[in-house]
Amino acid sequence: MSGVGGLRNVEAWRTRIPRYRFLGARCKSCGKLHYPPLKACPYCGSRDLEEAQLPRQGRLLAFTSVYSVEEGGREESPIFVGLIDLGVARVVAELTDVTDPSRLAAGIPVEAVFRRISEEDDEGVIVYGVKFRPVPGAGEGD
Amino acid sequence: MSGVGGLRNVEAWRTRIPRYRFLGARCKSCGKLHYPPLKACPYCGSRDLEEAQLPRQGRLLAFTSVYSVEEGGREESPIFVGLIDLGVARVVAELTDVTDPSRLAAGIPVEAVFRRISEEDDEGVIVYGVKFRPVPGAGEGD
Amino acid sequence: MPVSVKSVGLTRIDRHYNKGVYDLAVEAVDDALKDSGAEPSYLVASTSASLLLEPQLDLASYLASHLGLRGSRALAVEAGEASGLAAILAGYRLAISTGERVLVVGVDKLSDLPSASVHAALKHVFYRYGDALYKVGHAAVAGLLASLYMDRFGVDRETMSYWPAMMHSHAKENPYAMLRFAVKPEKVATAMPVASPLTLLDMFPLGDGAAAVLLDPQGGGLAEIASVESSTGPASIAFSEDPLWLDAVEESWRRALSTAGVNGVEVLEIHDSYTIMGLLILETLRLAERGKAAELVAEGAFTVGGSGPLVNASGGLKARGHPVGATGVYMAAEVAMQLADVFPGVKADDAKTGAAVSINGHGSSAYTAIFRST
Amino acid sequence: MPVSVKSVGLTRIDRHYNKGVYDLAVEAVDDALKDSGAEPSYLVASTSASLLLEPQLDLASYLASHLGLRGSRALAVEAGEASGLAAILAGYRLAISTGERVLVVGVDKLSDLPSASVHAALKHVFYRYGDALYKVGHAAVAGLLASLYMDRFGVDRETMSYWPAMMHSHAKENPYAMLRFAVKPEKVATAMPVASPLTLLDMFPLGDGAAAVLLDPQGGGLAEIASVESSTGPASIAFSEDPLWLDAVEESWRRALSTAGVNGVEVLEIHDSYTIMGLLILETLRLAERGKAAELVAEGAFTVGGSGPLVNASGGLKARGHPVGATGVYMAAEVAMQLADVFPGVKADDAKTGAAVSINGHGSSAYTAIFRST
Ligand SMILES: [Zn+2]
Ligand SMILES: [Zn+2]
Repeated sequence: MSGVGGLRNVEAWRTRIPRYRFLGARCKSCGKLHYPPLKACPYCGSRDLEEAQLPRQGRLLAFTSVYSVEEGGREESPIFVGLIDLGVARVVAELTDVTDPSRLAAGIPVEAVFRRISEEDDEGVIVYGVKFRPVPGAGEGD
Repeated sequence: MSGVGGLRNVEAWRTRIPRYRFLGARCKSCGKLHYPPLKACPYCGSRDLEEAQLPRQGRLLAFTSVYSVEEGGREESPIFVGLIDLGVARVVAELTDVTDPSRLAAGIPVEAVFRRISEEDDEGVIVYGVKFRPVPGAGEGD
Repeated sequence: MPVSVKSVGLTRIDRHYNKGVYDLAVEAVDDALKDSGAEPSYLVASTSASLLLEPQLDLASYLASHLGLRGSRALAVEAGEASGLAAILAGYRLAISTGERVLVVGVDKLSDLPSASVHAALKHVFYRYGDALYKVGHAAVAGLLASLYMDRFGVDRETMSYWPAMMHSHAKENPYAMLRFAVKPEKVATAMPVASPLTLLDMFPLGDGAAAVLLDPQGGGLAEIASVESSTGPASIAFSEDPLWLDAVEESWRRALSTAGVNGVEVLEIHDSYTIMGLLILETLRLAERGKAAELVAEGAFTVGGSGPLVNASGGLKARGHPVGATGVYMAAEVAMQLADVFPGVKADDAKTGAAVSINGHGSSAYTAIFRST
Repeated sequence: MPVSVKSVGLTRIDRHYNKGVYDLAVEAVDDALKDSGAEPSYLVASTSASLLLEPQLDLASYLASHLGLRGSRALAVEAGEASGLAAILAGYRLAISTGERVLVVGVDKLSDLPSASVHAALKHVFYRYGDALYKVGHAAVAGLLASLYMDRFGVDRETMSYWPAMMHSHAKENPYAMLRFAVKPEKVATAMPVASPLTLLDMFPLGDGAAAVLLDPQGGGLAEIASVESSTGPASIAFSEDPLWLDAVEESWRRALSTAGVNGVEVLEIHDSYTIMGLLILETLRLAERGKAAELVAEGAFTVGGSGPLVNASGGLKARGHPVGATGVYMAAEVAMQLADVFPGVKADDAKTGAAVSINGHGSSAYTAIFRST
C-alpha cells in the first residue's frame, strides 16, 4: 500500500458493532432511521437518538458498476454498489454475489449479508460488515 | 506500511538532483547559501537564486541520538542526527558510520557521504541522498 | 469599500511530473503578483488530495518560505473538493476584517501516484465510516446519482453526453485547460466505463495545478467580490429525501444571491467532477427544470449565444481539470477574468456579474462566490 | 463590540480507544453549548495528525452532520501543531466580519495507531524535502535544539528537568489533563531516551482529545479576544541565524501585544511539545533572559506565587497533552476560563489578561491569541 488505506485496526474494532449487527439510529424527535449511525439525526438535527435495528430486506433504488477502483479492490473489478431502500431508511452499500450483472435493475429485492469488506492489509486488519445481494431465486422486478 | 510513508516514487525522482549532488542555492541578493534549495532565499526572501554546490566538509554544531523513531527506522535505533556547519551554510542531516557514539561531540569534523536514506517500500522506491559521517581518523574536537 | 480580486495567476493543469506542489504554487503566484508588486500580509493555502498522497502539515508556512513571504501570516483551509472556494471565503473574511491584502493559493498534485492510489485517497471526500467504507474509489456515488437521474427523469445516456462535449469544446480555447481537444457526444457512452452509466469521458482527469488570487480590500483590479457563502449538506446521498436535489448548493446559492443583492449571474463556473454533478447543479440553481438540464445543454443554452448564462467557459472540472484543492481558486480566477474581459478563452461578452459554485463529493458542503465587474 | 469567548468545552485528553474523532468532538461541543443553547452559524474545525492517520477530507462538514448543524457553514483550518490557534484566528475573523457566532472545534486522535506510525505522521510537521526527509520521526529537531541550548548557555540537564516537573504538578490539578501525576525533576534525565538529551519525560504524550470554543461577536461569556496574530518563520532550524531564538514567536507576540495594546499578560499557555520548546518560548517572549529560563522555572517563577506570569496552569503539552490539531483550542479555552476564574485547576488569581502561544514544529509558524477578562 503506497497510498491511503482503509480503516485502521483500532478504529475498525471501535466501529464494529453497527457494522456487524446492522444497527442504525432512530430519531426520537422525527422518528426517522439512518445508517450508519451519526451523533445527530441527518433529517432534523436532533441529538436525541436511540439504537435501531435496520431491516435486512429492501429494494434496489439504483446501482452502479464501478470499474475505476482503488488499490486492493482492482482485482475484483467491477464492483457493484447500490442505493437501497429499506422502507424505513436508505443505505449505500456494496452489492455482492452478483452472478448475473444483467439481472441488476432498479426495483429488484435485495438482502443484507455479513461479509468481508476489506482484505487483510499490512496492519493485519480485516474489516467486516454488511453488503447486499440480490435475493436468491427472486426474479428481476419481483 | 499502515501509517504515513516517505517520498513517493515520482517525487523522489523529481527531487533527486539536489540530494544526489548536494546542490543548494545561492541568493544573488544577499549572497547566502541554503540547502535543500527553496524557491526563495530563507534569509532575505529574494527569489533571485542560483544553483550552488555545498562544501562536503563541515563541523558538527549539535547532534542528537534519536530513539523514538518511526516505522522503517526502528531496527536501526538509535539514529544520529546533526546540525552541521559548512561555513557557507548549515544543514540538518542524518549522521552515519557512527561506530563509537561516545566520540560524537560538538565541533568534530564531519563529511558528506552519499547513502541510502530510506529502504525499499511497497511502492519499490529507495531514496538516496547525503548523510554526514565523522571524518575517519580525525580525533574528537580536531 | 468591497474586497476586490486584484490579480490572478494560473498554471496549466497537466501531469506535471517534473513539478512539485511548491513549483506549481510559485508559478501561479508569480503570475498573480507580476504586475501588482504588492506583498500580501496573509497567505491562505488550499490543498486537499496531496495532503494524503504526499503529506505535509503546516504546508502554508512552508509555501510562504518558498514564496519569500517569511513573516506573513499563513494558514491552510480544507473542505475537500470545495477547498478552493472555502479558502476564498476565509481569505475574503480576513481581507474585510483586517484591511490587509490576502493571497489565496490553491495547489494539488494527483499525477505522482498510480491512479488506484489516487482513487483511494479521493474516496475520502466521502464519509469515512459510510459511503467511503467499501473499496470502490471515488466514482461510485456519482454513478448512483446518474443512474437515479436517468431512471427518474427518463433522460437517455446520449443526451447527458452533451455536457462533456461542451466542456471539451470550451477547454479547447482555454490555455490553462488540461484537455484541449474536442470530444464528440457520441464517443462518451462507449468510452472506458468508470461507474456505470458514467465513463471516463464523464469524469475529471487526474492532473496537477495551482491557482492564485490576490484579494485586496482597497478595491481595484479584475472584479469585486459581492459575496461568498456556503452551507453544509447531508453526510450521504442516503440521508437525502431527494438526492438529485443538492440542498447545500441551493442554500449556499440563496445566501450568496441575497447578500450580493442579485437574482442571477451572466457567467458561471460550476463543479462538474462528473457529468451528473454538473447537471444537478444546473437544476438546483434553477437554470434548468428538473430533468431538463442535459437537454438544455445539448441545445447550447449554456455556451456562447445560448439562452442561459455562460457556464464553465474554462472547460469545467471535466476538461479544464480538477486539481482538487486548487479547483475553487481556478474558478474564482476564471470568473474574475471574465468580468474584466481578459479571460483567454471562450468569453462572456460584457458580463457584469459572475459566480463560482463548488461542492465536496455529493454535496456534503457547497460554496458560492459571487463577483461583479469593477 | 469585541468578540468574546462565550463558552468552552473540553474532553479529558487520554488514549480514548473507544472514542473516535466525532465522539470526542461532540462531547466537547456539548460541553461548550450546554448553557448557551445558541447555535453557531459557522463551524471551524481543526484536525492535523488524524488527517494523515485516519484520513477524512471535508471533515468539517461531516462533523457538522454529527453535531446536527446541517446548513451551517463549515471549513477546516490547518497549520500543523499550531492548527488550533490558527482555527481561533480564522474563527475570530469570521465572527468580526459576519457578526455571526462561530464554533471552533479542535480534535485529534493519536492513540489508534502504533506509536511508530504516529511518529512517522507527526514528522510531517517538518519540511517534507528537508528536515523530515530522514526516517527519524518527530523528536530529532527538539533534540538538536536542546543540545545546542545546553552547550551555548551552559545549562545542565537537571535544571531543564524542572520544566516537566512543573507541568506535571500543574496537570495533577487539571481534570482534563492526560498525565495527572507528579514527576520528580531527578527522574527526567534517566527516563527512556527519545532524542538525546531529551527523554520521554520531556515529550508530550500521544493522546486523543477535543476542545470547543464558541466565539460570539455580541460579547459576554468568559473572556474577550483582544487580538489573534501570527507569523511564519524559517523552514528549518538550519535557516535561522540563531535557532534558539524563535523569530515567528517573537513576531506573532509583538503583533498581538501591539494590537491588544498591552505590554504583557498575567496568565499564559505556551507550546512545550518538548521541554526545550517551552524554555525557548519563555526566552523569546522575554519572560526570561537568554539561557536563564530553566533556572527561573526551577525557582518557581512561572507557577502560583512566582515572579512571572502563571505559565501552563493546564500542565502544558507535556502533561495536559497535545492532541495536535486540538491543542491550540485547549489553550484558548483554558486561558478564557482563567480570566473568568472558572478554570478547574491551578488558578491565576484575579488575572485580567492572558495569552496562548502555539507553534508548529521548530517554529515554521507561530500564533498568539490575547484575551482579557470581561
Ligand atoms: Zn430527526
Ligand atoms: Zn538572500
